[in-house]
Amino acid sequence: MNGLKQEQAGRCWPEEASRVPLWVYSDPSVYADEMERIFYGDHWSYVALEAEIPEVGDYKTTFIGERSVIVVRTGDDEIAVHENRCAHRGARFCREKFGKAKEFACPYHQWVYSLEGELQAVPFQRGVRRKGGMPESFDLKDNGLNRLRVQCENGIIWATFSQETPDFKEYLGERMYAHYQRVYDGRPLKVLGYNRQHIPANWKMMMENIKDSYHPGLLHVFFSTFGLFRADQESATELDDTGRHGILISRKGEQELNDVSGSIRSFDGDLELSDTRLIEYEHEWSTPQTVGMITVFPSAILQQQVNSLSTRQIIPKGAGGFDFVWTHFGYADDDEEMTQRRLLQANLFGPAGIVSAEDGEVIEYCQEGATGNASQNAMIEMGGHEIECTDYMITETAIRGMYAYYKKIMGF
Amino acid sequence: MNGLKQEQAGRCWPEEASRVPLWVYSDPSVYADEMERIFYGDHWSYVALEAEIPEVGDYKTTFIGERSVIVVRTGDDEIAVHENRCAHRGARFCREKFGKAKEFACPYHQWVYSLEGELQAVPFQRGVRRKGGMPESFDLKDNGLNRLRVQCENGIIWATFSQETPDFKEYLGERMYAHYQRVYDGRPLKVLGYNRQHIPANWKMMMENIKDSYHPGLLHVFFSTFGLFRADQESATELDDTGRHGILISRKGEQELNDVSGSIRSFDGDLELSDTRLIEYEHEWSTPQTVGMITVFPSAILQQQVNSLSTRQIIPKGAGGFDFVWTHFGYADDDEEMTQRRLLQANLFGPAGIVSAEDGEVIEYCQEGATGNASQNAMIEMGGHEIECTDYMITETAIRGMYAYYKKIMGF
Amino acid sequence: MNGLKQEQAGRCWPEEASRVPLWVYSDPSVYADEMERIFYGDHWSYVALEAEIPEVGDYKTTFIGERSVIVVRTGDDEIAVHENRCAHRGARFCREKFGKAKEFACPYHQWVYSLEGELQAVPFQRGVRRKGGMPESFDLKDNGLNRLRVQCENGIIWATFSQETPDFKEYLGERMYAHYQRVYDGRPLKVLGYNRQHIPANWKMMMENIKDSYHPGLLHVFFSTFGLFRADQESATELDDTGRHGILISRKGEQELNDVSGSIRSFDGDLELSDTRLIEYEHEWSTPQTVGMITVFPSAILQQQVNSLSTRQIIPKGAGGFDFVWTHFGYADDDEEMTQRRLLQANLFGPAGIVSAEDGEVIEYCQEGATGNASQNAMIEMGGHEIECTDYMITETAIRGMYAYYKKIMGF
Amino acid sequence: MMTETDPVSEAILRFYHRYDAALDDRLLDEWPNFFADDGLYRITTRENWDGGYPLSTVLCEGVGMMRDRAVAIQTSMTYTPRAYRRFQSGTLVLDRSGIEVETRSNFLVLETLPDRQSQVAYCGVSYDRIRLDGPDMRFSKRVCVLDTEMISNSLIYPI
Amino acid sequence: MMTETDPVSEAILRFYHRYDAALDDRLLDEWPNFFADDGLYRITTRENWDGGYPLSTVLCEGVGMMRDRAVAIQTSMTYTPRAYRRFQSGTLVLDRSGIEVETRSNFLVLETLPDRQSQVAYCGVSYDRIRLDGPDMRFSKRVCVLDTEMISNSLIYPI
Amino acid sequence: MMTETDPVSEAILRFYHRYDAALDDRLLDEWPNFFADDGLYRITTRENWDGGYPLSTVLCEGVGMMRDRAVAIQTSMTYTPRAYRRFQSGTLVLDRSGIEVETRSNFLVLETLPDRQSQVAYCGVSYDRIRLDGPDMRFSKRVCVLDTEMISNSLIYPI
Ligand code: FES
Ligand code: FES
Ligand code: FES
Ligand SMILES: [Fe+3]
Ligand SMILES: [Fe+3]
Ligand SMILES: [Fe+3]
Repeated sequence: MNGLKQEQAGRCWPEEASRVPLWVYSDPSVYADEMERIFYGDHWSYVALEAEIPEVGDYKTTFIGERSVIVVRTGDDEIAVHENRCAHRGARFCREKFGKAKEFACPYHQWVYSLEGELQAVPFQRGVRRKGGMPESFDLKDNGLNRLRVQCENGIIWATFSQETPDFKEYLGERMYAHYQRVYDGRPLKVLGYNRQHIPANWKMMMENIKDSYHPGLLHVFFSTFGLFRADQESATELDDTGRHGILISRKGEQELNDVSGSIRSFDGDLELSDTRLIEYEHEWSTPQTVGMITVFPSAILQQQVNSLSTRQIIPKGAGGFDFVWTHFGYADDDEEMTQRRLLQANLFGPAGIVSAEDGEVIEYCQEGATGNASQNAMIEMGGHEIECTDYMITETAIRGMYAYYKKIMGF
Repeated sequence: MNGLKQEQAGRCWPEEASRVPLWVYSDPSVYADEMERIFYGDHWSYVALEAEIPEVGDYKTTFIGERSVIVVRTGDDEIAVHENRCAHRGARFCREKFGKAKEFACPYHQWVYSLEGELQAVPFQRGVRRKGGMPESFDLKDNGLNRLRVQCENGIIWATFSQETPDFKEYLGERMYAHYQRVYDGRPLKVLGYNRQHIPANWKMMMENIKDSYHPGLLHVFFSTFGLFRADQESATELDDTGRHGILISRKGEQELNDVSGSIRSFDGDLELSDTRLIEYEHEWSTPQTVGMITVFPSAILQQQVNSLSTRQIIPKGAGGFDFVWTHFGYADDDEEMTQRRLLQANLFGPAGIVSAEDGEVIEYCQEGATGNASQNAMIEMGGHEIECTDYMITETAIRGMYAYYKKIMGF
Repeated sequence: MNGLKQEQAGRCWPEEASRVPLWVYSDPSVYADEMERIFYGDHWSYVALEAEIPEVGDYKTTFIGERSVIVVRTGDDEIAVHENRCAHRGARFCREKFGKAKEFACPYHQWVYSLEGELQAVPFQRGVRRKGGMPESFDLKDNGLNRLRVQCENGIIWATFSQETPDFKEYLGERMYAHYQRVYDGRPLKVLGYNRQHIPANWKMMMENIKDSYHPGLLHVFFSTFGLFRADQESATELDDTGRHGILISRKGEQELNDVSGSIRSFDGDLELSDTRLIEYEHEWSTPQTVGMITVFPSAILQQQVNSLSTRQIIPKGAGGFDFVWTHFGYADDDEEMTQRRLLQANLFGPAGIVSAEDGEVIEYCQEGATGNASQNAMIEMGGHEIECTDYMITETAIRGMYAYYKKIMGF
Repeated sequence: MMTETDPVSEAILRFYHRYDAALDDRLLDEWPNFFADDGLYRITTRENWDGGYPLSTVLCEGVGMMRDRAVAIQTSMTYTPRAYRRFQSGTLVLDRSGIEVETRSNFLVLETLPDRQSQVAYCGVSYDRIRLDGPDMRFSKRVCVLDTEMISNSLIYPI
Repeated sequence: MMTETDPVSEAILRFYHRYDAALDDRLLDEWPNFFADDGLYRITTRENWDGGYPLSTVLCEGVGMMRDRAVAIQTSMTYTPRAYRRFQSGTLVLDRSGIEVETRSNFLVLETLPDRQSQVAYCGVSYDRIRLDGPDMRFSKRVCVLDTEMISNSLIYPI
Repeated sequence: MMTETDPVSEAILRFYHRYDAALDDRLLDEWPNFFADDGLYRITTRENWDGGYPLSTVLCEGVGMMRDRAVAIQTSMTYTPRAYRRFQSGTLVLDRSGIEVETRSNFLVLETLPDRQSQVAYCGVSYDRIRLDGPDMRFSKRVCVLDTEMISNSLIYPI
């Protein structure tokens, strides 16, 4: 959309540095444009863990933007991703979250597709007893499912609608890809389970939240008090060269009163856990970081918090809300004790997470704050106006990075 | 709307033959336009059976498009249809689905209308003790209810907002009217009861579904298996000359494996009913057809399936959904056995119908498939590209007919 | 919006006198414009009774239009009203309806505001151990909460977003202010409790309803029968000079059949109360009126009905609905008997009020009647076409007054 | 741990179920008959209850006021026809003193409006006193405290 | 005051709870086993019930028809997978004649569709006859009258 | 037909009702007192339960973890204030072995947020073990399996 049209729509990107106009969170036409330019554009979206569909014919349905897709292990043990939309009259035919299939049949008229998405049969294609049927020009080969490009990277399956999206490694950038390989090092993963929540806030607010290294040690009493994430700890915020992806890194400290923790209102020196298993970290990776939160624009969050591992997927549902899908996992060779540790630490995360429930709540507060205030701005100048990698957490640099990229691809 | 505006709105009717653009199912401005051009335009809408309001003063409320209307038997034993909207400040004053009245009073200020819709009294029209009241210019005669044109045809009451809509017989066309007279032959009808369901799909999808002679023998296992509707049976699809109305005709076969049934995935030779009363047809009309499904554009479906008779009315509720009202009936002189038969066969229909529940479900799938894909098309080329009457069911000709007409009146 | 744009949007104000076009009730762009021009424009909105926040630090949250605001008694025992939106990333941070605070802290990053709305502290404003923090240019003083103008008038707190809104007394006009001072005479008030209801009708319909002196003696059987409000009683309808504010005045009569009551369909001479305490009036003000219903445009209704006192606040929620908040109160020095009387008479009001429930219902009927009929008009010509103060109730003059003003400020 | 509570008899539950059935069937003339002559009926909200505000959404002091309201609902009031469906759970006997028991119960009322799907209309807790003497049980007090502070337009029938 | 009612035994409630549990678990093959061989099962709406219309939304005369429907639901019908969760309240014994009791109960069914929040699907009242002879209780009749006249798309499982 | 079940005593129902009342009243300090010291509390979803995934939405091994969560909810966590209202139906005793009974029950939780109408928040089935020895009953295990896989933002209070 060009500048003139933007202005007609009453939308102006603020001139002031490090500001986000609040209309990006609620305008339905901006949202519709995001679907096209971002979710169906030149970006990779998280769709599954390979471990979720271990055998040929195993499939999973999920969403990219508002489009339903099927992720399936095909006959030659490869991964395919198809749009879940019948070539005939467009039915979203596959209704199960997970399943095993030899082929896909749309129930309406039983057009049958192979696992590879090819249309294999149209009932009565040649009519019945010489009457009816599809025209001569109709070719099964031209009417398969819309097949997306797929890339599997050390256990995660990524998909894109676009032919232009660069190779995933290049997409992520070298710096981010190195971080990616820390948890996703090629070892087989094991799914521990799912959590799903609908958050009544614009999808970008969740990306901001995870890129926001300034908030965890302030909002989350459990983090600040028990030193899971606090400003006096070793930490870093890194971005890829485009600014769209990022990682927050931190290393667990203690529940100690010092110059930093003393200045945090939410720090509670007296808070004591009856059972400390919730926050006990067991060293398991090469580097000592206890937090590594990667954001892969536009819709994936890759969580390492203590020993709790999960992917979090954003599924936008209109400008004002998104579904948030958590897939908790471990390594296939985890022993019972490590599995139990991950399961207990999961208490901190998800919709009932002692920590994460707070993130869903505060971004709802922000969405509400944007209501009736489309002409106001959010301020993202903590740490200055630069977009850069930092070795500290008191910064909103990663948010600035995302919006610099966003502004560009959206044409604002 | 002219072509230029259409393009500005990003709407283009596909050049390819036998395609429906998916934006017709979800665009709110298309929907608003449909209300004006179709539902409030030169078309007849189903509003009631005469049997529902047998006595003077009996009334029923229902909808045409989004407007509430009152269908009432007036003092001279005629049928009138009024918009349910007070001439004063517009209250939808009549709140009962069915009732008996001598007159209609709006509760807000008790303006009173006769059964014929004439404004009879305005409280304090001349003020009180010489103060207040309506201006001299106000005339009761100019402020009646908005009265629609009405036509009763062999038991069904049709109404239209427009003065231009042709006589119902002409509207239906000779061919369709002949079919209409088969079930609606002038014998008095008897209401057996109602079913109501809200289907989250565009209203046109239900019209397509009923016009779609290709699907019943594939989607509905009960139809294909027990031969209630299957491609090897005698059948026909007919349209009126405009293409907007249609009928599917078929004749019950058996649960036999043959060249056709053998090629239907949903045919189940082993399926056996514990109680066959559900599907036993008793001959009762002049012609042997066991299925006669008439669509009267835009909102009525007249069902004969085995001995089960119903009218089905479409009440659009936004682009993404509609209420679907089933009125089951028999003939006033049905004996107990026939009534019981109709009541048992009703198990196949309605929101819990072993057959019809599936239709509501699959069109929901289609509506979902249209989400996020406004620029894609549905394909309706089964049976070729012609719009014509056929003596077979493997065709989407009646759907093509409807959209040819739709495209024209919508100006696309 | 200029005339040309109006027409493009298909909106035309009717040429006929005393008509309201139905699109004012449902068009979302009209609604958005109303928020800016009316609710955030040069108008005073009701926000609280002083008695609700008696002590320093006591606060209440409420809404003006769609914006949440905090009403707080500040350190110097004054009243301040702030927008409930954090200056940082816009969180609607205050989540309690009522509370007591020394300061306000946004939970997301714990920015702290004084009761006066000044930003007092930004955690790690200067970074941590020389890293991060806000840029030099950032000044706490520039980043307080958005503080509204406030005016307290004899117990009620009014607020406005605009600097241009005239002083409250001038805003109300001399005539209305005199009426205002009858109940709000400076005596301290005592809150008795709250009722809240969501009414699915456009916010203006509630203003119309209260300004409509024609309806109470017709719609409300309790009013017409027991003479609480009936056309044969002494009454008056007054407006301010702009037409936007109004008052209905009336004086209780008896359950007597006369020339007027005999012509009211809802009058029921036989209706007898088992317990008459519901409607027994005890004289308590200087003038004998038993009804005084003041509308303060755009969102406040000040009720005296018999001895029942309440404020009613309109909180718009989209074009099709609003929240309606009732604050019942008495005087601080009421004796137990008077309090009990007010509590019993409250049975007539609120969402379960024998009288008021009917108002919520009928304006829902009107909202429904406006659906699908944007090009139709409501008629408001009872009492003629003049906008004037009258000494009778059979008139819609106060509604005409409001729409004359509305049309002007909306630029229609 | 929360104070011990007394057993809840089948007869008490049956009394509640008959009350709910009568109201679900909209037998409003029956409604006052479930109360002692000087019985108190109130609906209020958690906001008023917790805040100590005396206001009620519905207040009937004695069966006379209940009868007046029942008559108004049935003969004079204007409202869209609707069905309420009542559910009760968690009934506890909090106290048993002489001829009365004091109970608390959770209630849920579903509302069905024409052409609409059924929806949660009200939920909350009722604090009641039931008089056991006489041939039938009767409420001497029933106070329904709504969680549902924001009423969907109008509350017509008693709970 | 509403006609006196008989006590409701724990065994009757347990019968209902087992019925609900079996259906909540989608053990549709078990469903007909809760009925006498000539048992009648109906779902209808308040509109049909009050209006005296004989139409049912679901009608099974005898367990054969129940089995046919159970098979159709489990093997042939096309619908989005879903969970129903059943709640019952207000059970009253209206009559007790020889080997049968006649009851009424309120029911509430919550539906959970994929990626959706749970929602009220149906509520209403059931009028049942339960046969007490034989080793197990059995319904000789179960008529579910829905308040919910406007069904959210399709009603798949029995209530 | 579903396996026979044992009678459900009034005392067991009363235990559940006291549990629900304590939580409805947000007496979170009371919550762990309804559990044996080594009691297990879990909330999970039907998806995880049926799929055999061990993940919980809430997992407390022993009352210590319950206390920690109760403290967090009451003193440290940030969330919009809300009311939960609990309903239970269909309680069955599945097994009775020595000092414990094993039960299943349907639960429904309604949530009321400020300025919003009450809505269905969660429903599902709980599989519990209740220890009967000692002066009070205690849960040795309570596993709440949510039908409601899609949580409306956050789940704050226990069920
Ligand atoms: S829509 Fe899928 S086969 Fe027809
Ligand atoms: S709106 Fe109908 S009489 Fe006034
Ligand atoms: S949004 Fe309020 S402190 Fe950051
Ligand atoms: Fe966080
Ligand atoms: Fe069909
Ligand atoms: Fe009124």
